[in-house]
Amino acid sequence: MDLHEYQAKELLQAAGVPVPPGRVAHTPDEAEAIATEYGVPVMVKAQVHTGGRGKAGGVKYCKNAGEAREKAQAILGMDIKGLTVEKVLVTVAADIASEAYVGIIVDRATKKAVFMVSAAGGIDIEEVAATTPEKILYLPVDPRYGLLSFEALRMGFFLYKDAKLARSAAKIMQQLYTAFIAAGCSLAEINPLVVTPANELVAVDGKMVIDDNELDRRPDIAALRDESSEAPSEVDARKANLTFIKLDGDVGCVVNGAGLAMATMDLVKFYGGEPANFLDIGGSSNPEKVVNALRIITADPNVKCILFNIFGGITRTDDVANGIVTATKQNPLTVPIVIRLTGTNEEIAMEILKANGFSASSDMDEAVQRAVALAKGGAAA
Amino acid sequence: MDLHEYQAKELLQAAGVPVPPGRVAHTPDEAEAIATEYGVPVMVKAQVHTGGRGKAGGVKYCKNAGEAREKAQAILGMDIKGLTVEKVLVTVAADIASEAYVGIIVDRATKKAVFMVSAAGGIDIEEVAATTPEKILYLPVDPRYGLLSFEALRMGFFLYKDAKLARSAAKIMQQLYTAFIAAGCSLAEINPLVVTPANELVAVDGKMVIDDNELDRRPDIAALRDESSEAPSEVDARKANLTFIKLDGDVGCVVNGAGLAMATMDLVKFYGGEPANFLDIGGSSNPEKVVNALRIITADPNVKCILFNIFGGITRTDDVANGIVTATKQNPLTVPIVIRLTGTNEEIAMEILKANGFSASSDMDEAVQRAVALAKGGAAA
Amino acid sequence: MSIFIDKDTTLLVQGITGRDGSFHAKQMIEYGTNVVGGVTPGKGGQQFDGTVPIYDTMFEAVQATGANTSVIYVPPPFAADAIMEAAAAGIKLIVCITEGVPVLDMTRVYPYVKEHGARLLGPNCPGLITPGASKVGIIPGRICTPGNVGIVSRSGTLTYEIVHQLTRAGIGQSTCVGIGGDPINGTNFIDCLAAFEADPNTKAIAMMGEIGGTDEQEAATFIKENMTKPVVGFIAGQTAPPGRRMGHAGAIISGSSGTAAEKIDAFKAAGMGVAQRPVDFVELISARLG
Amino acid sequence: MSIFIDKDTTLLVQGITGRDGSFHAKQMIEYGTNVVGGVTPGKGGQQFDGTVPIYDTMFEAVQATGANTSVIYVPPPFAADAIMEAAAAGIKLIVCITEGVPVLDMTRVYPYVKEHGARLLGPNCPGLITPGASKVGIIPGRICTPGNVGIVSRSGTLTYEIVHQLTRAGIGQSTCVGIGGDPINGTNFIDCLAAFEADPNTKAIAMMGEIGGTDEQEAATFIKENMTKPVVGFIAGQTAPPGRRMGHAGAIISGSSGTAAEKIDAFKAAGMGVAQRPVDFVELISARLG
Repeated sequence: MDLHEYQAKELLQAAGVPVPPGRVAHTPDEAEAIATEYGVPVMVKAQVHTGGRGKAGGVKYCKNAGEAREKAQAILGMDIKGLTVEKVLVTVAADIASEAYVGIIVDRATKKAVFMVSAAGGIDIEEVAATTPEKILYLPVDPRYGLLSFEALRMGFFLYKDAKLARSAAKIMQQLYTAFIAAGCSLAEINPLVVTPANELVAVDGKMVIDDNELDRRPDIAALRDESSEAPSEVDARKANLTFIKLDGDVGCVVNGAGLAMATMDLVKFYGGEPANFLDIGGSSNPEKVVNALRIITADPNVKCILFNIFGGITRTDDVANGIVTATKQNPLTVPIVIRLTGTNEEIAMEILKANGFSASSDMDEAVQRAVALAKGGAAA
Repeated sequence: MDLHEYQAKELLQAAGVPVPPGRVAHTPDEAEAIATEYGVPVMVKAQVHTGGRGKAGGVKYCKNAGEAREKAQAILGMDIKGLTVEKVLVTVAADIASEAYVGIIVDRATKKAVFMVSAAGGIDIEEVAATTPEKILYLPVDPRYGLLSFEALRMGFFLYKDAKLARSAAKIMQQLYTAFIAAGCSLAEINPLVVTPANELVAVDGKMVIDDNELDRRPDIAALRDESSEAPSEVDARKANLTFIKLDGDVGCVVNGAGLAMATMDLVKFYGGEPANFLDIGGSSNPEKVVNALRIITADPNVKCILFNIFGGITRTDDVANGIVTATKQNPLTVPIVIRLTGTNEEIAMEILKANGFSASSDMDEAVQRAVALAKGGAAA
Repeated sequence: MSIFIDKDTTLLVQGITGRDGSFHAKQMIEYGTNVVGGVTPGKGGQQFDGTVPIYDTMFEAVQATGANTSVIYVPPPFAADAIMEAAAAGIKLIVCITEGVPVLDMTRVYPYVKEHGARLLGPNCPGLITPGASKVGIIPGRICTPGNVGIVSRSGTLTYEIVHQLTRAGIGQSTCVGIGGDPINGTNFIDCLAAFEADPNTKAIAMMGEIGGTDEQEAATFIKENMTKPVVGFIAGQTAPPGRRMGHAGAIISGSSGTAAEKIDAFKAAGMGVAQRPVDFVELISARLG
Repeated sequence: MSIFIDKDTTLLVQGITGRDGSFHAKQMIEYGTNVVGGVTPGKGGQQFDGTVPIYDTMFEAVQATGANTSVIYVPPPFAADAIMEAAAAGIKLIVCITEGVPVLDMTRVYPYVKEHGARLLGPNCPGLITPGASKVGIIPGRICTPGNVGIVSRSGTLTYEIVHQLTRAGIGQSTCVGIGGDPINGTNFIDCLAAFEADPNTKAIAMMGEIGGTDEQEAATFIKENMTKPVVGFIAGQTAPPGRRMGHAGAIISGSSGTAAEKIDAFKAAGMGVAQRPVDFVELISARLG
């Protein structure tokens, strides 16, 4: 789960990291009021779950409150990479002497949380990594010992020759690591970490991504979810305990298991079609899940054909068949459906489907080809 | 540093361990008032830094407030193993269905904090270890991982077959470990951990020993020191940064280095004498330390002779000689002094001493023999 | 012959009285796995299914049964502790089926398991099966048949699909291993490939990867440098968009890294057979079995 | 020949600009120790004593100098971190002089150092000296002379006393090692005894223990079972009362365990020579050198 900048900064601040004062505004009036209160130049920053806000015009410097109102007006409602800006962060503009990058990710290769720090801050760290890797220090944290003082100080000195700044940075590393662990992050970043002309450090932008698996045991973090910034169909799916990702194609896919779901999408593409979504109904055989899956997929006007691909292991295919029958009775389909079932209780499932006017196949390739043809307006093979 | 029972229980309670309500009283009036407030039978317990309070009559059950007053009267001022009882803990008496022992020590062999738990509680755990070792579960805690849930639960089930009690005990293990680490303990004990007739757990007695090396970084714990319960000479020595332990003999020893100090005491004994103290002036050459050392030793009326044994490595023996001269000018000695010096600046030291009327030897055995003889009233050899 | 489990596997089921644990314990017993006990704290002394003794702790269970393997069906918040408990109790192969274990938990579990000299499979994996000998986990027994092809996969149902097709084509399996779809897991492709290489009964290997991370690329290098047996690979997620977690926590393209294209390129560079579709495995494996 | 340090020892001084660090750095340089650098965060780029480069971190210092050994003179609250920094930077022998390191810190430091393949001597120790070759720590160089007796001790000045007496009697030393007086330390008697047994230049060993713990008893068992060279032992603290910490954090009789009597009994049972007084070492060692 992504956090907004203002949420990440609140968590960083709670851990002791210095951040510029700031508050969220939902309207130009609010933005003006906040800027008036601060009485100094502010930044107005779009709060959306995507990078590249600056390039899209979603981050603006404002000399005064009137300008803050004006820029907030322009940014609120703006579309950035398909997401509508619903709120802006109005925050005191920092004077910047230099910018650094500090981040932590969970690294698959070392199986540890790894710090990445670079004096080349303020820009995309992936770019720095690709072009000037020597400008990045990677420091894996042994989870058994936590971030050790000398490790934090080594990073501090990597960023700053000045001992006072190095020690301040080391302290911020510890605070960032504490926040990272406390929130159950898979990524936490301060970018840029700014040295002000007064030689002090301040976190001008912050980013956190939470491991979804942490949310159950961290209700305070789970409560930070901003559903207004997600696709409604994905919110709907999550509440129905389905894993769903909307795509741009026209073949709606309902599959059990993530690997098989990806392989099914790939096969749609292989046979010349375009998948409309990733959807995994998981391992259980609950017919209710099938009903929800169909509701979510049929809500997408792009979907021209629905493809079921179920391999019955734990999942009982007769449960899935019953789910299909129930769902289509409640809401008759307006697009063709192709069903592939095999495995546990396959014979019973086929009987149920046949009795309710559905045909079904036990071969994956055959089913996918038929669905692609139907989506293209061709006849079922 | 030893904590009193009431201090240990406050720290345990802060970590979540259930303890019976209790407060400290310095007078019988206070004890009566506290017992009146609770309105139930109480225990009145002497707060002194020694075991065996119960056998010495320092722990009493009181049916009512009047009895609490009476028992407090008897216990306050009592002498237990040479320590005067200055205060008592008045605490609600728990109903006891069964008693267990739970303790953590820092173990030298495994180099870890090790839990010891036993269903045979309420008695001396060293006795249990000696006679029925199978009744104790030892569980070393890997400091890199902390106390793991399954380890705590394993100890819970070792104490109690009942799953609810086992889980409650596991929680208390975690809380005890947290308190142990937070206070910088070398030992922490709950003995007994009591199951009440209502099938609930309560820590009826608690003990903590703090690693002296932790006190500098834990001012809140250091503030718990009760100087009224220590020998005044040891308090004095500690404030002068000397390591001093009072003993029963008559040869007062001033030595640099703990190993040499022990060896000097042993040699006093070897030659038929009895050391009056352990005193290590440490590695620095500060003459002030010598002055303080002499002041503390001469305050002991048992001391019949003073023995200096200084091996000058980092310690400059001329500094020690100057300290002796200064101290004895300020407070002329009433007992003979034997000085052995060797090592760094030995010649200068000998000159200083000779010029001020002291003789000195460079041989340890010779000096110790002379000191023993002088303490026995014999002539200097 | 086989890898990791065989007729000598003696199994404890952690969470044996739970919904998933009890269902799959029965399935494993039916398949012939030697289930010697189960663990559910507070139910020690009871029996599962009338025959399998239940213990309060893994320590007791291992003491009483001498089991060498455990399988974990406990809920995600307790899974990391269950894995460490198994390792501390002396279990040598720990199979964690649980999905949704926080990855920061795994950063601690991984070194713990290593230090205790145990092998962890998973978490978030279907387990493994040596057809005809032993099954540990949830892979449906009836889709497998004994034979000479080793299967290793990051996925569950996709693996079943491919195993099913191989079985129907008369191609049996030595052992099928699901290593799981999480970003940090206990056993990776290379561990399994090395074991298959050493297993005299395995003649060829089918390997199913997916997007995310670089495990498949490292496996390809390992294959090129160390393996004599033929390996056929497949990558799921060619149509997955970057930055989205495709069900499995580990199936995510980060920035420009972890794409299907780079993995398939690595397979080709290692001289492996590459299945474009699941069904292609049948022909590619057949050709390599000769 | 010697143990742990010799002419090839290249040393970094952690805390080189502090009061103790600067004093002893000079002493070591005077003795001939190859001091290649020092570390004090914030003083990187400066020079100590006009010649020794100072670095901000151990990582930089090891990178720049290739040092294999470090000695630590930082205050107690920072000592544990300094030890771990040295180990992480690749130092192979770490000598911690600092007294007063909290024992719970040491429970974390100990496994860390082991995992990094380093040896820690101390904390709360005087260091070690190979007379005529190299000195690391605070043992006064002029009391030592090259020879064939290995010295290992938990104490500082007591060791000087005995070494001084041996030197005056014409008995030289191969290496003198102070393992320190704390309850948890990095190198114990057995580590040193095994090294002396393997050192061709060491003909006999003098070993000074004290009350507290069971290190001397275990050493006695080791001597009996594994050593061919004669060992003479001594225990300080025969007159120490139980339950009191005799200066050294580790010198404490706990309950009935760790007494001088049980240690001396163990020495006798191992067939060792036992010195009743420090001066006895001269005769006992002379007799064993033949």
